[in-house]
Amino acid sequence: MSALERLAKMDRRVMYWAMLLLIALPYAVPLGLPMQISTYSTEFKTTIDALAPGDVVLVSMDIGLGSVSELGGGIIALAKQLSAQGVKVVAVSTVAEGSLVFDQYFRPVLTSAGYGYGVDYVNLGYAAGDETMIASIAENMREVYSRDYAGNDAASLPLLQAADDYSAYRLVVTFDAGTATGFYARQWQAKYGTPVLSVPTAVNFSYFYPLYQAGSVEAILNGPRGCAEYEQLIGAPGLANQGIDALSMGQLVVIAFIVLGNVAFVGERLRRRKQ
Amino acid sequence: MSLINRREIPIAIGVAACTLVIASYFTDNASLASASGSLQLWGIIIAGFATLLGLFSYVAYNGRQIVKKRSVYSGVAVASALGTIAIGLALSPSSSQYSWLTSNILTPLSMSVGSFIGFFIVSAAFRTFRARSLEAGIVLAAAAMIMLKNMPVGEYLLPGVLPLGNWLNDIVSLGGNRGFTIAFAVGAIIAGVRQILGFERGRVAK
Amino acid sequence: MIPALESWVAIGLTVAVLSYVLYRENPAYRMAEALFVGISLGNVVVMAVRSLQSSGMNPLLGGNLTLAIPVALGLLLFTVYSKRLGKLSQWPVAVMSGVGVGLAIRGAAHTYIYDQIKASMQPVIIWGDPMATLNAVLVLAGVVSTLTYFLFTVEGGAGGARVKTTGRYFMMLFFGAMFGQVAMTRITYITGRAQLLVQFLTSLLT
Amino acid sequence: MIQRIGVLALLIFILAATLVSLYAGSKGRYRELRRIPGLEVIKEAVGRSAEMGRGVIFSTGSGSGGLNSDSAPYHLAGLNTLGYVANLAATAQTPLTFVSAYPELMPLAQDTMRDAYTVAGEPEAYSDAAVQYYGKGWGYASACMGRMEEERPAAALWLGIFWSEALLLSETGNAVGAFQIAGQPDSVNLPFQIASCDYVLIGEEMFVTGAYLSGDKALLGSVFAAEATKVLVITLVVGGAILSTISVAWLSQLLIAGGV
Repeated sequence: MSALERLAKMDRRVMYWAMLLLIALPYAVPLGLPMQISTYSTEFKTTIDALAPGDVVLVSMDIGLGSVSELGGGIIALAKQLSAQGVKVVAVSTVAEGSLVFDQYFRPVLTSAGYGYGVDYVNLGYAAGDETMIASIAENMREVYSRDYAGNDAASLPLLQAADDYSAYRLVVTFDAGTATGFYARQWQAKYGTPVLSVPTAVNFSYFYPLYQAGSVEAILNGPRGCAEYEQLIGAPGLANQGIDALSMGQLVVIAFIVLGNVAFVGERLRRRKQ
Repeated sequence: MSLINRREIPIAIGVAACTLVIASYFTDNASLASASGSLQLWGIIIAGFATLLGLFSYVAYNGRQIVKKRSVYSGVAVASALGTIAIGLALSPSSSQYSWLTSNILTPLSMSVGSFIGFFIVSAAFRTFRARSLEAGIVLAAAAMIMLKNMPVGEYLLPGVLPLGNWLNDIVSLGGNRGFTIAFAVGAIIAGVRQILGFERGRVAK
Repeated sequence: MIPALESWVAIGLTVAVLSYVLYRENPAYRMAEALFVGISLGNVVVMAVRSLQSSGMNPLLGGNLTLAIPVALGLLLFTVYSKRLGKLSQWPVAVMSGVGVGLAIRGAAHTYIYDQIKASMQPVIIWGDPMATLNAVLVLAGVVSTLTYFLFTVEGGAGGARVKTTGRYFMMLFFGAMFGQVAMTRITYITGRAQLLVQFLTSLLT
Repeated sequence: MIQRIGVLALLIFILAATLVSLYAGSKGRYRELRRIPGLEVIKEAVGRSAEMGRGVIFSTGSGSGGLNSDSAPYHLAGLNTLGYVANLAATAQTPLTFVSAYPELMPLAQDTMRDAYTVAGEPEAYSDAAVQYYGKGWGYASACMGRMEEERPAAALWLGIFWSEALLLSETGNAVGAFQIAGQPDSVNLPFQIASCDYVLIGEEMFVTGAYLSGDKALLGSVFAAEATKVLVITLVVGGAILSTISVAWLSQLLIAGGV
């Protein structure tokens, strides 16, 4: 078997080891690669800047724990900006693990900024039904959530009493690994005009780009890169910036093996034509 | 044929529910909106019961594996499911025990299985992205271009890749995106009508 | 500095799962897989039951008697196990698919067809701006040729075939760009694990 | 008071075209479909798995939700093809396993497979255990991977809606040597199935499966409604573009007003 044939039939594990080691490198030795800020991120930050103290926003945690490695930096950055501006937060989720993500990443920033539970922020947790649920809470929040995530009755949460339907919310921010952005665009923005901001995983950025272009989505961040730019815009580089360098290494490995795959393929075809 | 087995009844239920949900979207009539809202709420409630049905089937299947094949893994699969349910319902999901379970066992497992997807991208791309035809070449070139665009270091490897990549992503692929989206949406609506009217399922098996 | 119990558990589970791709299938991986499937199903059941209580049972017991209907329909699902009554389980399923197909039809018609048509009606020639004109032509050509590709019963002779092939190339370009964009997300699933492993090793060594 | 009148008009056009063409089709008036490679090879794939004495695995994916979400038509389209595949598997006497990510799909899948095995004359070959449920998302994908490692199926059909689980399923299917056919409308994850499966049904191609495989006249007739709608969209898009080029804005104004 010629060298090229062996290259073409390379064992998968060689690629997987190369991927893991090169991605781990920036975490061991910080690379600090430079980055240009895109207009999407600047527009996202200025939209949040416009919020006044006392305004209420709906934060929809529609990502599982698996997506935190991508959007964790963005979650923490949004919590920092909202708490710095005294904006009140009501959190919901269309994903079973979403309420855990809120508790582990969003809540600590709020509590360290002195936010009181039930008055300044509420975590209502997960409710099944996807688009059904999102359509229902716009009309009547307490019909779907008679209790919050921790089991406290709705009556004991003053913030939930005040913010019972769409009219109480200045805007919606969804951290989205699925189609929640589409649900909110249809059931909140199209129906009631409430601006929808989306922080999709990079996967979903192109998926929702037509909605952003058509005006159904107000502002959008481009996955982990958008979160890293947003971190720099609010002057708090953290989880996302560290992840971006590791991400660059990962994508370089993919491109390298695509090139290798083609070298093997083209080389083999030339060799066979010569025989 | 007794009332129970008549196919027309589930079809009638489906048509009624579907028509009501659609109609409420096109009128601002309050009673229609609340009827559609409560119908969607019914969907949530039935989904809850369906999950219990799914749990029985899961326990039954794994139970058979334990008996027939002495499978330790099926034992762990059943025990961990029932254990999670016991803690989650008896102590509520926000209890410290449940959040310890989810953040220290479920999260690492979930993220590690998720990382397979990143690894599998390399082996799939290596095997398939070979310039064997113009079409395969287009997919390969577009993928590589966008990956370079999304990397801060990409701008230094290939100057101008950011504007070019944004142009490819926002303009050139927009036409294909829209055409594909419109086509599948048309297909989904018509297939939805066939499915609700009961035209589809029984026929293909003949 | 000896890391806490939680990080030993997280590392142990991560290594057991990653051993499947970095080495091969083995008992440690099979055990971690059984644990993951069990706990994640348990979590789904807990969330479904909580949602069933908060949207269904509590309001029903609190006097909203119309909710007896979805609860009854939900119980009908369990007739699936009986030969004689089995078809009754189609009734609650029909409510769900009626709601789902209704949501799909109204959503697809508005967001995925109507809004896309509206957004595509841009001027094709922008006087004095050749680049914007090229972009407009590219988007329009992409939409029209991709839609033509999906005409299943219209051949259109040689010309039609060429438009369809162009449509297929536009779509492949869109899928390639999507692959590149999505790869970024998928690779972040690995970066999370790599970060955990590096942090664990450094905490052991320092 | 009617709202979103423009969207309603579009929807009424599609629904009317569908009902008329279903009726016309059942009376024999329909057009033949062009060849769709992905659907031609389904029979081959099941045959191959029978020769190799290895089974077939089929799933409609996890995607964004189950039957009470807007993913319902995709799961139902996948279940529709399950009937045809179950018929082939019963005749070829090769084991067929259906894994569902949503419990409400199980009664439909069991009903479809029971009918198909009966029609193929093998009612006793079917057992309810062939339809399994392991939750959704990555938990479901991990269970499917385990089943494929254990049973090493020779054919895998992923027809429905798949999100990030798509590559978990199809790259494992490739590793165990399965012949894979995928089909789904989700443009985010379809590229990964294109990269790791042998054949892929692109978007709307999966919705003509029933008509293509069964040759049922009414279903073939209803394809005309999709063709008519796409021609209407092309006309509106091209017409709108030309009109707005010569700055005649009434058509786009009309559509904007109709969308609110």
